[in-house]
Amino acid sequence: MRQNILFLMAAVFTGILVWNMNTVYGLPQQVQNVGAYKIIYLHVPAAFTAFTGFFAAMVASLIYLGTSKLKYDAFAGGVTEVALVFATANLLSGMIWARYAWGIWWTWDARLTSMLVCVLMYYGYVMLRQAITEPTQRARLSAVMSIFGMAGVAFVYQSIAWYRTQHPSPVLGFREGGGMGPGLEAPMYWNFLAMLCLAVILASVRMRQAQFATEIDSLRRMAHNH
Amino acid sequence: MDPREFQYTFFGLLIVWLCVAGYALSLALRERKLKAELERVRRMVEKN
Amino acid sequence: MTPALLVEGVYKYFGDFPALRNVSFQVAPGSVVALLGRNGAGKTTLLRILAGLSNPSEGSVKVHGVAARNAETRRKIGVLGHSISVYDELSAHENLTMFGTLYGLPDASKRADAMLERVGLGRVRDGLAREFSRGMRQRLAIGRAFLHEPELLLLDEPFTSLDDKAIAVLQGMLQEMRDRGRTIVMSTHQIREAMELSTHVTFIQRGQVAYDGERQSEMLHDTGWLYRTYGEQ
Amino acid sequence: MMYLRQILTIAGKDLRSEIRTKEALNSSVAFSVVILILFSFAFDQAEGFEAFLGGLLWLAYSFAGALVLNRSFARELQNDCLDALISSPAPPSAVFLGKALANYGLLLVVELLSLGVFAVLYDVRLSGKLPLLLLVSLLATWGMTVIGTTFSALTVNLTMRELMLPVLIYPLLIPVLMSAMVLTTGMLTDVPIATNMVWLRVLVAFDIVFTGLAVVFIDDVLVG
Repeated sequence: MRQNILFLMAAVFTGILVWNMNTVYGLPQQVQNVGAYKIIYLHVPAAFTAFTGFFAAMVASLIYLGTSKLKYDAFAGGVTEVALVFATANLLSGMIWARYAWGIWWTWDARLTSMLVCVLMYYGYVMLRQAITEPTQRARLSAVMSIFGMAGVAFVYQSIAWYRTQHPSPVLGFREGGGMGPGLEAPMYWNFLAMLCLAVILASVRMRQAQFATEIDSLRRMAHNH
Repeated sequence: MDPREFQYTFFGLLIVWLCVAGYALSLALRERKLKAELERVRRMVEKN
Repeated sequence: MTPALLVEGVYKYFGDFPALRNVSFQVAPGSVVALLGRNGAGKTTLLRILAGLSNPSEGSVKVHGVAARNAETRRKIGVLGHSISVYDELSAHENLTMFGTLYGLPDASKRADAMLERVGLGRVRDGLAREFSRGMRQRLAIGRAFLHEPELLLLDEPFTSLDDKAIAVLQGMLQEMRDRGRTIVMSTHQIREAMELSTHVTFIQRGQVAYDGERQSEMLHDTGWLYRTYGEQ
Repeated sequence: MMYLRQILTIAGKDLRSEIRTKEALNSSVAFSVVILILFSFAFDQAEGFEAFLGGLLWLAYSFAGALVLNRSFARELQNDCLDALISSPAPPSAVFLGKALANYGLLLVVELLSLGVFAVLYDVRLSGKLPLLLLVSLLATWGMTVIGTTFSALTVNLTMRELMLPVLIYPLLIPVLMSAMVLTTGMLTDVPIATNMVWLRVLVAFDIVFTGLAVVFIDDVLVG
């Protein structure tokens, strides 16, 4: 039953995303002489979703260390994995746009590099989780790793920004000097919202699987001990 | 519309969908594997 | 009188699996407790919690009225586990001096020398632990656990892998501890050796306390009696 | 006072056993020299080569450093010595800081030796630049040590320990290594330090933040 509700919700949010794409399709071809800019309608929401996820995972990890309740660990693990998917999507779509606009697949630009470092770091987190079999130990160690990771992301972002940047300067209106033009930003925020909901659903599916895995582990221990 | 621009936009957007779909697929596969495993371990415990 | 060890409602989960379920018992100062149970019953898990190596998921452990993870408490506890827990690359004397300093002993070096004499390693005090025979390493480990004269001694399967000389040393030291009114908790398979020393028995089955009380005379002669009387069928 | 003595005791015993075996030191120094030699094939020592020097040096340091850091908590695995340390009155943070201090010393020795090789192989004149280089090395190496020791503790019980550690620490070390590289290159090419002050600040901030985090969370890592 719960599973069906999840699937239904996933379908609804995917629908909203698709419908938004329809709106995006109707927008002008170029903005401020930048072509293929429509990629950012998924590119930027994916980045937002990823960072929201990494941040939420850190908060959940802190709560886990405070309460020792495994559900917070399952949340942190699931959300990080999903955020990693969106971070990867962000990187790949960004690369395609870079190929169009700059003629190169990759450039060592601040945000690109930070995102890449982020992906590598949280990939390490996922690897760490897979390497530990005992659920409580896994929860404890990966929670610490998640907190270190978030602090690391802050440092990496700031220092790479000082080092070099080539990224399109502030695009969105909430930053000084940004602003794409009337009616152009709203679909992006709607996409962000829909994508975030989709991420929550994916993460909750993953959390349910974490429960299965814990159950399997405890059954194994039971079989082993008696 | 410039066909090159259309192509890049198309693939740029598509890749995001592919990532999400790929992950959803891997989730579904893992779900099946876990359920089978759970069933197997449950039976093993019952036998003991 | 405050009990030497007070365990209240301790649960320990590994994931969903309860390794310990509502374990409660207390140990009066000066008693020697044999912690019995089958493999995987939770003896090692319990001892690790008592030693402060692991936190209980629920419940509390108090040593002379103070929490187990408190630094003062750990000063009073001596631990001897499965492994010897001494450094191979340090000499016997360096090993004991190092642990003595960690425990804040005022004259760690002298105490280390005295202890080495006591366990029969005085003549090889500057030999590296790596070069020692198995039995010598075990005696060094015993020396480490007793160095700071703990008020509560936790032993996990102490007799299992020791050679004769180490067993003699250990039994002598345990005897002395008991005479001085110190408390000892040991988990063991060697029921007969444990029974001779112990005053109390705590029997753990599937993470729960199945028997907790004084040693009864039946236990001394018939090793299976405890399992038959209090164990699950 | 007691706390400080415990830290020094643990650092002392780590250094002593390392000096007796020289396992980590030997392999680490040899590795760093090999890397420095390999780099000389990778880069043509022609004009503009100076721009790579700082990066080269710190890459060698960080690769060699991982070997030292890997051994740190792994040393405790033999005979389950970690249990004896944790059950002693020394708080986990003292155990951590003691081991970090020992690693710090070892890393600095490895760096010093590789620096000599580096200066000879690449004809780098260090006179007059040493104080600043020392400052940068001290700050950046402490950052490497804190992260490395924490993750050495984090991965100590894993079977894939040796493989996991580099994967986990290098992404986190990027700010440290980048700052150290910029500063070192700037120094070797006579850029005034005032232009690179921001990187010195990154190093100091990194050291403070991660030392704090490590001391706070090491209890959760070491005590199950």
